[in-house]
Amino acid sequence: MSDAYAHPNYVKIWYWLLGLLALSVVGPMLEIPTLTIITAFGIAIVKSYLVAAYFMHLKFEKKLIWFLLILSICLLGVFFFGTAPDLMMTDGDQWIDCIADKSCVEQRL
Amino acid sequence: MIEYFVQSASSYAGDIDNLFLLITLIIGFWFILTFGILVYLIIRFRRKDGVKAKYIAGEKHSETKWTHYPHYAVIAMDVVIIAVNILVWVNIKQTLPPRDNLVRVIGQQWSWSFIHAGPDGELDTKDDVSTTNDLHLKLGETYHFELQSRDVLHNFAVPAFRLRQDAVPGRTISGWFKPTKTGTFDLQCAEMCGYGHGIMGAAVTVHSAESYDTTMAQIQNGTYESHYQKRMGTKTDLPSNTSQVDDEVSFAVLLASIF
Amino acid sequence: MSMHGPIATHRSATGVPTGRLAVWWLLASEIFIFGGLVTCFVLFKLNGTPGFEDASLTSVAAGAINTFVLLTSSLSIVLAHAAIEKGDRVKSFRYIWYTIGGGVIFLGIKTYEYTGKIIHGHVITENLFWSFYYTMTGLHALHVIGGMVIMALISFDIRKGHNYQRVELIGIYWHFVDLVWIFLFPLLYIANF
Amino acid sequence: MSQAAAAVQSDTHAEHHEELSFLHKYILPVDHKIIAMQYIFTGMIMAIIGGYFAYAFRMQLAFPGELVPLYGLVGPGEYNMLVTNHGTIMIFWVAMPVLIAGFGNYLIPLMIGCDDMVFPRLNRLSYQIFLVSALVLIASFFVRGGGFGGAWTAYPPLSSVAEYSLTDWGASLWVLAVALEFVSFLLGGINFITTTMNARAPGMKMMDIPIAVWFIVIAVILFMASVGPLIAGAVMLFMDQRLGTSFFLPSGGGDPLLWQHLFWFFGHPEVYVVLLPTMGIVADIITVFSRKKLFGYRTVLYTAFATGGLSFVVWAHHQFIAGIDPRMANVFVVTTVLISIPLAEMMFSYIATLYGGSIELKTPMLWALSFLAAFLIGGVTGIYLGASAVDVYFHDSYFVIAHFHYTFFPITIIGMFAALTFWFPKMFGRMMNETLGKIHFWGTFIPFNCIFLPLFFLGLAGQHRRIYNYNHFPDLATQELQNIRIFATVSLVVMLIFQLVFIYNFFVSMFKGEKAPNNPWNANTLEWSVPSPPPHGNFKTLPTVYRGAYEYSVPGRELDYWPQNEPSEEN
Repeated sequence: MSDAYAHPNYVKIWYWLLGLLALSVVGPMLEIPTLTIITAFGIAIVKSYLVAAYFMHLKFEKKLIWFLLILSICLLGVFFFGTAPDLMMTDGDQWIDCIADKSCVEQRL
Repeated sequence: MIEYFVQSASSYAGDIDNLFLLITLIIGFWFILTFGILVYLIIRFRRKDGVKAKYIAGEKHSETKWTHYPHYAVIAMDVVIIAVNILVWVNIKQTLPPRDNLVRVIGQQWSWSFIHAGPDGELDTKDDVSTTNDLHLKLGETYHFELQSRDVLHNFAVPAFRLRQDAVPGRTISGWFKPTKTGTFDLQCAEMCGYGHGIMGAAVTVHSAESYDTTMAQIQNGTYESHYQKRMGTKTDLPSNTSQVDDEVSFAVLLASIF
Repeated sequence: MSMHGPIATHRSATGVPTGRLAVWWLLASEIFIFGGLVTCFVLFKLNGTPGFEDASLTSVAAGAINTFVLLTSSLSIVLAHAAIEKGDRVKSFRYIWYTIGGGVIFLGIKTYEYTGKIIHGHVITENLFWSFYYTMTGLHALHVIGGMVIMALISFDIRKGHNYQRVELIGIYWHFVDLVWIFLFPLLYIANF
Repeated sequence: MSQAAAAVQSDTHAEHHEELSFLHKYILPVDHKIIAMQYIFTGMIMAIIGGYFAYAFRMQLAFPGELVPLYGLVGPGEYNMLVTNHGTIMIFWVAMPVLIAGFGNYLIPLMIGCDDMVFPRLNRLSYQIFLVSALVLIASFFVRGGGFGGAWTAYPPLSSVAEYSLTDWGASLWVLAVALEFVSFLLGGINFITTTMNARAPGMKMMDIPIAVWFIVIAVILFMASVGPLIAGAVMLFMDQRLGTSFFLPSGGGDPLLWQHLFWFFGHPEVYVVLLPTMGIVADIITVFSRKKLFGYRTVLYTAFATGGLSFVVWAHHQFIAGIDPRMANVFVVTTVLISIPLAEMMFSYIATLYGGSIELKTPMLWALSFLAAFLIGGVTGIYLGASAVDVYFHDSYFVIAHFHYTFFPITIIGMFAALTFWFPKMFGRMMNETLGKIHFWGTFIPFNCIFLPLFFLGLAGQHRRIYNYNHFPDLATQELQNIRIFATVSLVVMLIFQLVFIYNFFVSMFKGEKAPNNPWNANTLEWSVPSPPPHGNFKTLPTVYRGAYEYSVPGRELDYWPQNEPSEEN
């Protein structure tokens, strides 16, 4: 069951990953919020691409697998955008803890 | 069709009933058509000796049109339903008309508290009137409600108003209704809320202006007799046990009660 | 490779070997499990839920070292795979155990972090951020432990000389665990805006 | 793979291994057929428990406060526990194991022409996890405080705080059982998908796969793609219960609506997860008994894809009035009503299949046709609930109950009987008794309608769900409505009694029935080309496939069927 593809130079990919890791740690130290988001998550995406494409051999894998993974992430996006309008509207300030509030405990059967 | 079972006592009850009727007509048509064809085909094409079934792949246009054309008609009717539905929905849930009065509804395990805004029309002022399990409303006024829950999810449901809204702990949900008929109606909790969910009811009484004022005065001077208690008192021994249910309920009566 | 198991296992109508296809499906479902948690976390964070500013209390250094450890262990498991494809059992065995060693270091640092946080009173019930912190890293750590156990089993298997393809499969899984960490790291450690 | 399994299975397929001990054949099997039986029998036992629960709470509704024969007194807490676990059991422990895991296991390897699932031992493991989950659920009924009573949707905070639900461990065990069950089906699902993708018989192209297999696989993919967030949610809920976190508690910054989204993001595709296998099974049955090629194989398949895809964007229609943003509701109305389009097309194709056929009303065909008729009612009444404005009135009313029982009952019970009666000869090598089968059919189908049609009218009357005694609601405590309730309950009892006919028929036919030939229904698919019951390893020589699954009544052929593995004559 040996697949005929040449192994990429894994150590080189690893150097790239370490470099990106260093960048993502250094980026936030500049304390620019936008830059933090870009370095933190942009680099996470680049890193994950490198790992997926080379270490996981996705680059040499059938398109089917790409389709599968991208579809999963798209569905998560659907979930995010369907849920976001509701969770972003929380008030939270009208809350009374019923267990602490004796008057409504007495109402119980 | 819904009015036959439940009175319609709010301004938008009619809209919902009409939408229900529209959908009934549309899907009734489809249901009878499809069901009729299904039954017809089963009877028409029962196995007969020597008759071989046709070979139809259902891939050519001349064949698929028999499923595609009805299918386009389904799409057209879907669009009608969606359009009418959104009109009604925007009216009853999405927009709040200017209010005449305000009431806060608080659900908790397992009772309802109502805070009526009083003459000044504002909550959290001195003239607020609080009641438990008794909601009093003035005929023809547009009410806004602030719905809250103290513990778990509840649902503020008044079938006669065609009104249902979940009460979610941690948030205040606003909505509106406008009673158009006097009388006393059931208020239910229509969301599972634990052990006592089955008894979590209340009474909604819609008053004329004078009767409303007398009731409010009674509540404030302590001479008020709960409408909810009164209603429950007269109903406690309804078909609560089998002895009360007529033993000779005939099949015909049962059927008649359905239709 | 010796043929055992049903014939079905050795068919490959898609062109992807069955084991690898199954691992990809497993990972697709894992994406939803971790993705669900991450989505909830992001929703609460964007909503400005109180407590999420505690992200600044997590130790970036510890997180960065852990990222480094996991990236390196990913390298060693992929090298183990490359070695076994050349038939070098001994080298592959050694690389697999380097990877397990990486997992041990990772868990060690994790334990150190947890201890420090709990001593400072940041327990799981303190607020929503810490609930998510412990849930997400805990679930991730469970995956690390599971991966290490399976890897150990496989390492003895290949030393005996069978099931070589499993090195690749556990490798893909391990990289996925690494990938999850790559996203948890900025979420829980860096992005304290 | 262990040495033992390797030794057992490495030899060629011509020789079979009859020497397997009882323990390895029936208790710890790797054979997909035995595992399928395990799923089906476990599912049927759970169905009996679920039916018993339904009996108990329906009796309470019809005769409130009376002792229920064979059960006892149903109090409010117990009533909640009964409805909650009735729902949970019927969906997660009956529909899923019987339709997907049971028939999926049985049919997939046989229908695609291979000797077993690709991972037989993973298959066994997923059944074992499933069994544990069932035991955990049953155990939850007996802990202090009783079983969980917060509805099968388990909305927090009721489900997450013991002080609210009053079922401390009942709720936790419930969540645990559901989570275990999900894990079991995830593992099983991976097995199903890879088997179908990779292990098809040579010559079997994508469009030659029987619809039943296609639909089971699509269902499993839907399940795998939707269940992940809910597994995460179950972990969060469990931590809320046991560790006191507040993912879903507003007091700690959490949000109860988050669970609703997580739940329904899974819960709605779940409807199609159980629907599609039955749809597939029905497609196979109606083609066999009308001797017709399936009308528009590709169309049917694409409508299933469309339904599956759309099912991911409709979930919030369960929450129209749950406090979600009203503007979002409009989006979900559009998607929800649109889902009627592929389903209508699928339905039309099934009905068109009957046209020009030679319909033989054997018991499986009766079940399949009654599925179409009953599901039609379930489908069209869904339009009411998908329209948000009408849902304002019907949410959590008996209309909803009637609607989803008109979908789930046909899917689960009718689909199960259709499949069981159809494949019974293959499974046990004996024919079922037709007369008893028909008595059972009419004795189930007529009372089924008598139970659930009246509930539509109760819903119209504004009767809300999960209430143990309607006397507390004066508008609902009228004699007329009570008569309807009694009528539904009596119908239920009649239906349950008729199930005894099935149980008798099932077990007597299993041992004493007429011996079944290989292909009693003259069907095309590969499972009918092997002996009944199929031996371990299924096929003597693994088949090659030459044509699609539905080549019935091909012009110019003497026989009106043409098995998939029969080489064409012209070569």
